[in-house]
Amino acid sequence: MKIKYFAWVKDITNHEEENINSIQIKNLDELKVFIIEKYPTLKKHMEKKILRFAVNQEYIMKNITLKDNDEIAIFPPVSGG
Amino acid sequence: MKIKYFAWVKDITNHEEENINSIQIKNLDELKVFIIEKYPTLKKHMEKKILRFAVNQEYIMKNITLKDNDEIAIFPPVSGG
Amino acid sequence: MIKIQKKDFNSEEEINKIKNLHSNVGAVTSFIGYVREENDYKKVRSINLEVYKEMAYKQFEKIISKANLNWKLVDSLIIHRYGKLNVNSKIVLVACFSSHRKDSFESCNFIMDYLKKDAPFWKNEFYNNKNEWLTNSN
Amino acid sequence: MIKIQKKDFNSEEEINKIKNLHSNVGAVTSFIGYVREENDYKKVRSINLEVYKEMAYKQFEKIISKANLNWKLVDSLIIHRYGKLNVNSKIVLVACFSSHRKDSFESCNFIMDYLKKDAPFWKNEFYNNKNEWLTNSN
Repeated sequence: MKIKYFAWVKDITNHEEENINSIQIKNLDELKVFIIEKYPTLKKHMEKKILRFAVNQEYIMKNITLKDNDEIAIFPPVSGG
Repeated sequence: MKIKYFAWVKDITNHEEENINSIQIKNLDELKVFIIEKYPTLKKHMEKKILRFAVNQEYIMKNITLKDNDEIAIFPPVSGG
Repeated sequence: MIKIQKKDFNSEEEINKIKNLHSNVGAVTSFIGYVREENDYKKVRSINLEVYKEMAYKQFEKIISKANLNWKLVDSLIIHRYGKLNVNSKIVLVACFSSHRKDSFESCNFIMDYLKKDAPFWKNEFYNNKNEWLTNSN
Repeated sequence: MIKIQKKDFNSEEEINKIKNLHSNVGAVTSFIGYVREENDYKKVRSINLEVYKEMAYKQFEKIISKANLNWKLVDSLIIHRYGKLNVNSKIVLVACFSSHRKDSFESCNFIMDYLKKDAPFWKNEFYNNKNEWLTNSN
């Protein structure tokens, strides 16, 4: 699956996007655990529920199953307009 | 005093404006009586309270004293915008 | 700024002229009114918009003062046309300039409410073979 | 119509392009957002506006559909810029086209509400000697 990062989340990961393929990541909660392990700085933001998640360009608030070709985005609250 | 007419009121009076100088017209109510006598067609509109009055470019709802140099406008409900 | 004019206007240019004066403007809400092709199931060809100009200026100034009492406005603009206007022509532009969105939205709506109700303009609609004054009552 | 672009836009031209398609449009309410010079008591020089483009298109389409369910709209337009924007630059234009005023006003406000809350754009403000990501919380 393709993971995209935006704004200061991208500054932390140092990647705009990356492909993650692990048979251990079957849903969004498992992806979050994986991300925190890879980028420990994101842990406190994840815990404070500051981060937003989108799967295939739709906001996702709860845990959902992820498929291989899904595009998951992780970003801070938006500030457009 | 100067009297101005707009929209279909002007079509009835056939004047855009006229000067009326009568010592008998000391307030707006007396002017209305004078106007109805001069233009009987306006009577029914006056009675139905369809007409609007402005004195010196301000809407006037009640009877007020008129002075020689006042500008009085008589017109139907507006439809701008 | 208040303009009562026969000629058309370019809303981008008119808004820019005012925006360029103020670096603290973050929000501009504007309303443009047009002559519609159909009104009350009748096909309109054009309108003639009559105005009581001196009173319109005075009333527009008053309503802008009222808007400034109720909202934090940096600036405001009313352009109202009069005379013969064909279908699809612009009739009016109201634009409200503020730091934040809410003030510009609410004040623009407020000014339009007033304008529709009290601004001394009268529409004479021309159809194929007749014309008719529009009024709220009557 | 939805446009997500780096370049500036001319609101008169963009609105005319859509207005010209519809003779039943009597009302256009539009909102323009600008980069302000001062934010939170800090002097802003420019912003860099980052976007998640594919998601922004999808979300804008969704909100326009929602607006169409709630109001009688003839057409609508969202233009949102991204990239480096200096102070006083336009950021966004939302314009709602309808026969009557109320529909255009309320839907324009509704779309802006949504856009501020959910559209995937992030502002990085540049001051004299540092820069800072803006977020609602954090």
